[in-house]
Amino acid sequence: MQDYFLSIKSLKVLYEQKGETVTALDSVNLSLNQGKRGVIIGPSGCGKSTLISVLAGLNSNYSGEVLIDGRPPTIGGETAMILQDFGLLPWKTVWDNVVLGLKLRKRTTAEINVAVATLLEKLGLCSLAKRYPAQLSGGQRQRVAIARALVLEPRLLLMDEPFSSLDALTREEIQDFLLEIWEETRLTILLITHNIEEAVFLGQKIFIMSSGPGHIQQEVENGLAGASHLRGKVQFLEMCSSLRSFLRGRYSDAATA
Amino acid sequence: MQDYFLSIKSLKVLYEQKGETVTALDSVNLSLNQGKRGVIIGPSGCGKSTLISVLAGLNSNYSGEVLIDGRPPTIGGETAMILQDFGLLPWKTVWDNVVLGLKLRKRTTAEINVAVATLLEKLGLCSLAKRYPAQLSGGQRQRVAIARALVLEPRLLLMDEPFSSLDALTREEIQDFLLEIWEETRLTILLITHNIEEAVFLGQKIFIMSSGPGHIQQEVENGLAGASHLRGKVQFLEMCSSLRSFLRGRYSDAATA
Amino acid sequence: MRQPLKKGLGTMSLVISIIILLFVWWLLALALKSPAVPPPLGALKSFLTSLRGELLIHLGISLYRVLVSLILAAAIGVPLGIFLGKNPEIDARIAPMIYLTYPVPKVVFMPIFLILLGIGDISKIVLITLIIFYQILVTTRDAAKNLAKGYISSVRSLGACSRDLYLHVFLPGCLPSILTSLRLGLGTAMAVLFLAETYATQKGIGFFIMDSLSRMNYEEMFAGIIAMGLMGFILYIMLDKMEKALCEWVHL
Amino acid sequence: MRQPLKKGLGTMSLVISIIILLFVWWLLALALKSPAVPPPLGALKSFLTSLRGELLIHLGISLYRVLVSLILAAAIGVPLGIFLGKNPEIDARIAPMIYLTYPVPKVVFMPIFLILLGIGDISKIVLITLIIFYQILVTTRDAAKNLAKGYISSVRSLGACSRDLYLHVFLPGCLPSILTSLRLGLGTAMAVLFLAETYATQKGIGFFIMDSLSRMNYEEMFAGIIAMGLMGFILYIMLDKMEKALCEWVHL
Amino acid sequence: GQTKVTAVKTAPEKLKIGILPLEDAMPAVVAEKNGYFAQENLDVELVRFQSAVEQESAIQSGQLDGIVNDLIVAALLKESGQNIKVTSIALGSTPEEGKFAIVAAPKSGINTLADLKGKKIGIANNTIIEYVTDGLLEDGGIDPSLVDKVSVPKIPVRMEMLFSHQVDAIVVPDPLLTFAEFKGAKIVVRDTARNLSQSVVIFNQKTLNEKKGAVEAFYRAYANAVDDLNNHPVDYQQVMIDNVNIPEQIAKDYQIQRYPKPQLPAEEDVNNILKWMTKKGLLKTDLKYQDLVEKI
Ligand SMILES: Nc1ncnc2c1ncn2[C@@H]1O[C@H](COP(=O)(O)OP(=O)(O)OP(=O)(O)O)[C@@H](O)[C@H]1O
Ligand SMILES: Nc1ncnc2c1ncn2[C@@H]1O[C@H](COP(=O)(O)OP(=O)(O)OP(=O)(O)O)[C@@H](O)[C@H]1O
Ligand SMILES: [Mg+2]
Ligand SMILES: [Mg+2]
Repeated sequence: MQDYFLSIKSLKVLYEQKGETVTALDSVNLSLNQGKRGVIIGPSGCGKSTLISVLAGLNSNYSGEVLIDGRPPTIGGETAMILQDFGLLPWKTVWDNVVLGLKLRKRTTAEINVAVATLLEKLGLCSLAKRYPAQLSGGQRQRVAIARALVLEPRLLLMDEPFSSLDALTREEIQDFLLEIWEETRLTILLITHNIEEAVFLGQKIFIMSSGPGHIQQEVENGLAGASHLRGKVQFLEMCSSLRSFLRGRYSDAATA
Repeated sequence: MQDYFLSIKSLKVLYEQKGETVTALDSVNLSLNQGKRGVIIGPSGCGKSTLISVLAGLNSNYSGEVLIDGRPPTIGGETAMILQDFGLLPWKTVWDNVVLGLKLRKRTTAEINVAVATLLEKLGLCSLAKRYPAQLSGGQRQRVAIARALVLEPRLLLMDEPFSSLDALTREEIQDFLLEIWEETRLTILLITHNIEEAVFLGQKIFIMSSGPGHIQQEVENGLAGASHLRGKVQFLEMCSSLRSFLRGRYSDAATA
Repeated sequence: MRQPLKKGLGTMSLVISIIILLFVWWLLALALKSPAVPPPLGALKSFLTSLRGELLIHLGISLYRVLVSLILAAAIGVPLGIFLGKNPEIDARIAPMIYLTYPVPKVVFMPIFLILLGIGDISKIVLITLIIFYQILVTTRDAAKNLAKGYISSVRSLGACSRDLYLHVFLPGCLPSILTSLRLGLGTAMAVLFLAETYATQKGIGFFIMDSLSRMNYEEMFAGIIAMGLMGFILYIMLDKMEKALCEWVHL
Repeated sequence: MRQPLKKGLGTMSLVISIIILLFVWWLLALALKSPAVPPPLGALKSFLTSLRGELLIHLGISLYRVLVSLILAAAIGVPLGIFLGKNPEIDARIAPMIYLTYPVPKVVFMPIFLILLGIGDISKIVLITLIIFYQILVTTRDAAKNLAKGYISSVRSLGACSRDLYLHVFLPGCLPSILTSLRLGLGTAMAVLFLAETYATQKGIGFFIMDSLSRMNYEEMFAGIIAMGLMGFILYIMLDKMEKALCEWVHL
Repeated sequence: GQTKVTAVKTAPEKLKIGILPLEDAMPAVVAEKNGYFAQENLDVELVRFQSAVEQESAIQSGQLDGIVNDLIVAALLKESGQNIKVTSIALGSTPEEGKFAIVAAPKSGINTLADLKGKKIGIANNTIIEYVTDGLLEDGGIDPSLVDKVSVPKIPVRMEMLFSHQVDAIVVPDPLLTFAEFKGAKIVVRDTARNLSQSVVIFNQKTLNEKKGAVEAFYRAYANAVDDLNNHPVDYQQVMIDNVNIPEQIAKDYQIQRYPKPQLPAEEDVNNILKWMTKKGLLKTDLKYQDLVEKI
């Protein structure tokens, strides 16, 4: 048996509130090697964000086994995450929001300034550094959240629909940028998306989650991932449409069940 | 000269804050006939949300002429909108959030109950009626926001990236549902999206906005809109890719400029 | 992370708190050796004796005065506070008035109250009301001011008029802060009982304590303090329960 | 919608407020015809005369006492309040202690303070501090409790330890409420001056007012009240300015 | 004693009298308790206050017809523009009545007035307490400016400060004076030599003008009560404990003092007070004995 960097076994997560119990995840099994890029797709409400929050150590109220590099998830550390609602602090400017993680890690100011400036530049946020989140457009906020996670140079990067508010072109640019970073640092990435093209472009392994109490229904090894030149080519589109049909089939299954 | 339902002439919007002035929109001209579906696409931060908020009457700090059915925009009334950040009230349950608009319009309880229950059913939210927004997944929240706007049966529906957090299939279902409603009521719709397929599928008129201080750079009449059977067909894909190239071209123009 | 508090925890921590307070008190009494700080045992005995006597009546009357004042102050302070928070231009005009009058000790207005309202319960209630009114007003105003603008535009876009905004946005949105101000107001109201109940009354826990003090019957005075503490405590618990019920959404 | 308030508006509404207050006062004085409510003109004259006298010294000393108390109370109340708001389990244990002791009128502890701290400034400052401490504590605690959980998890995921959370989430997130509690505390502190400065001192605006009252020199007393109102007003304006500077993000 | 019953039974006239929980209120309390007011067809409401400030506010606001307080308060009220008159002494027709004293802390080593020089002495500013203090010091040949007067208005607090040695001496009236002695404090000097302190009954001029008959009737009832108190003091021990602030430890043994029949204060005593007040700057107008008193 292989030692996975990320290994989840029979994970079950319940939300309990005044009597009512919601089963968000049930018997989730998932594993990912170090330095791989995994993508999760699945219907709305199936528990993707819940899964990410468990991995990030934000939700420790689960049963089952969750191991990151052999240890149960802890908050902070070498994991960075992008929350679905961005999680920017309204009382900090863009710059301060992005800088925060490095400051907490006690980096020197010089180091911080260089790293952050470069990243903001890359994400087209330079001119916005002094604004507060409330003064940004939706996509700008999302990019700040991306910057905030990337600047940490984490070993594990958890991203919850990180590009959902970006226009197609900016989205592709940032996807490319993410790949660049991955090439450089070979970090492990787990990304949630609703965009099938994105899944195919980024995910070396694609996990398809079922609706209802979510579990991993299908795991797809994807050889096309990361190949910029294939984008929009027949091979690529075929992979997308096969994924789409799978999802559609699963859906109608659920409908008849 | 024609009388448009929606008519914007040389609209300019500035955000002013402690000295700094941000020009969000400059010389925007846009018009849409009654009962038509318009879609706006454009790069992140180009001013799409700003435009919608002006039309919704939320931002009256603009110069230029904005007319809806001949009158300047007022808040409420026969316009409904879906905000980019959903704008759900955290202290109201899903049910109460959706019901609110009708209550404010003094509909009878019986009327309200029927309308809301049907809509929640359609959007797959029935079982969530008693939950608070904080207890929902991102996509579920977005659907609540959609329900809240649709239940009002407005004459003008303004939607700011309304389907961005939905998985591909749910998204298509709700797109279809929106078309159904449109067929029935022939309301006027103006929708912002980053998804080019969505733009082509929904938009009878597609407005492409420039980056920077945004203005309408291109208006595309789209004969393919609303044809479910064409989705994924060659014609459809060609339209998408021509739009994409246009956007890309415009981008590289900007880069060389 | 947040686990539901066990059922018994409430009572247990109450008991522990009381024990700690009594212990500190006992230490103080030992250390100071002053009649002004009687040992807790004597005070407790006196408390029990008084309970059989008129203490309950005193408590009841004070409770009535405090509650009426609190309700009155909230009934005026909350809508006015929301109104000012909602309309910063008007607030900018009214604020100086508030800021000029709030710090003035209300005792100096006593003659005015007495002339206008007589020496009965009404003047007492108005005095207490006035003092806590400011606290509720300022807290509610600040909360309304700081309410995220997004909620307001969201509900306005649904066609809400001004009244609807109060009802569906400002009131529920400020409710947590309003409850905070009620907590503060409650404490203040009880603390100013000693002002309001020193004239033209022989009833009320404030009278009881100040009367014991002036007779230098410190054990009885501390019996009154115990009673006051317990009464306040029960009211606080009720406010906490109210918050749990009304602000469910905060605790998700 | 929200337009920047014009520069002069502040001063103008101050002037208008003062005129309205004086007018109401004048009406009251006319209607009540009681020596306890002198007409504003006499009080103003007395105010001007007193200003040339020792009034400024009284104000200065009170200002010192109020500010020291406010800073002390905030220095203890804010961290403790955040700590309790952040840790609901501990709060559940401590809350009974707060709820039991808050409503007890602090005047009854005056003898204890005097015994422990002497008759100097310290006992006065401690008395004021104690009273406003509760207000700051409860407000801050409630604000910390109601802070959106999302911010906390977001910053924890960046690797924040407990101390970082205080600094980057709780403190800035609760700052608007803390400033509210400082406003309340300021008002309360000034209002209890008349308690704290009635014993063992010949200085302070509280002394000035209560001394005038005991001499039934009502014009002088109202001169003191005017001074107190103005002093409070200036402090409030400073708090407002502070808020503008510190909580920029709220006003976007 | 039985008094004449008015021929025509009209609605009883109302009088509101503000009292403090002090010895000087006893005759009024007893008159109420024994039904003497009712016999006079009077409806007297004794409004109880715990501190003089509120009592003064109440008479100024016209809520009261009269109060029982001291001459300094009477003069201050008059000075402030309140039209009142002192109509009788409640306590203090002789120096023996209404006892005050300078009390030194136990083990303070203060035995005589001379020992007080430079020492802290707890008083209440601008009140009868300060007047008595100055009077006692001057009579003992000590310049009042040589002692360090510390104002502590609340008597219980003043007492506590004495016993916790925050001050070296205090000035208090009876019964707390007896209580302080009981607890080991040393009496330095009593005001039994010269008549410094008088409690008086003060009426609003308006009441005196409009309800002259009622005030006369009040005094008839009052005089009856004084007789009762002086003749059977023991019978009223419990009434006193209930209505006067007396520490429990001495309550049982504390003797009810003699009360004077209604009479006006002596002109000399009043003038002394007015002179002192003028010197202290408490009086700006030239108040005369005649302005202040009215014989019923
Ligand atoms: N605090 C909560 N209390 C109760 N139920 C919750 C809570 N948070 C989430 N849920 C429910 O748990 C399920 C999984 O939620 P989760 O946010 O993980 O979904 P998701 O896969 O991220 O969906 P989306 O794609 O819409 O973001 C949903 O059905 C949601 O309603
Ligand atoms: N309150 C504000 N103060 C200052 N600038 C603002 C404010 N709100 C928006 N902006 C700026 O105005 C521009 C237009 O914003 P808008 O939200 O309309 O963009 P958008 O087209 O909706 O972008 P997105 O697709 O990212 O949502 C952006 O550059 C943004 O930074
Ligand atoms: Mg999610
Ligand atoms: Mg937008």
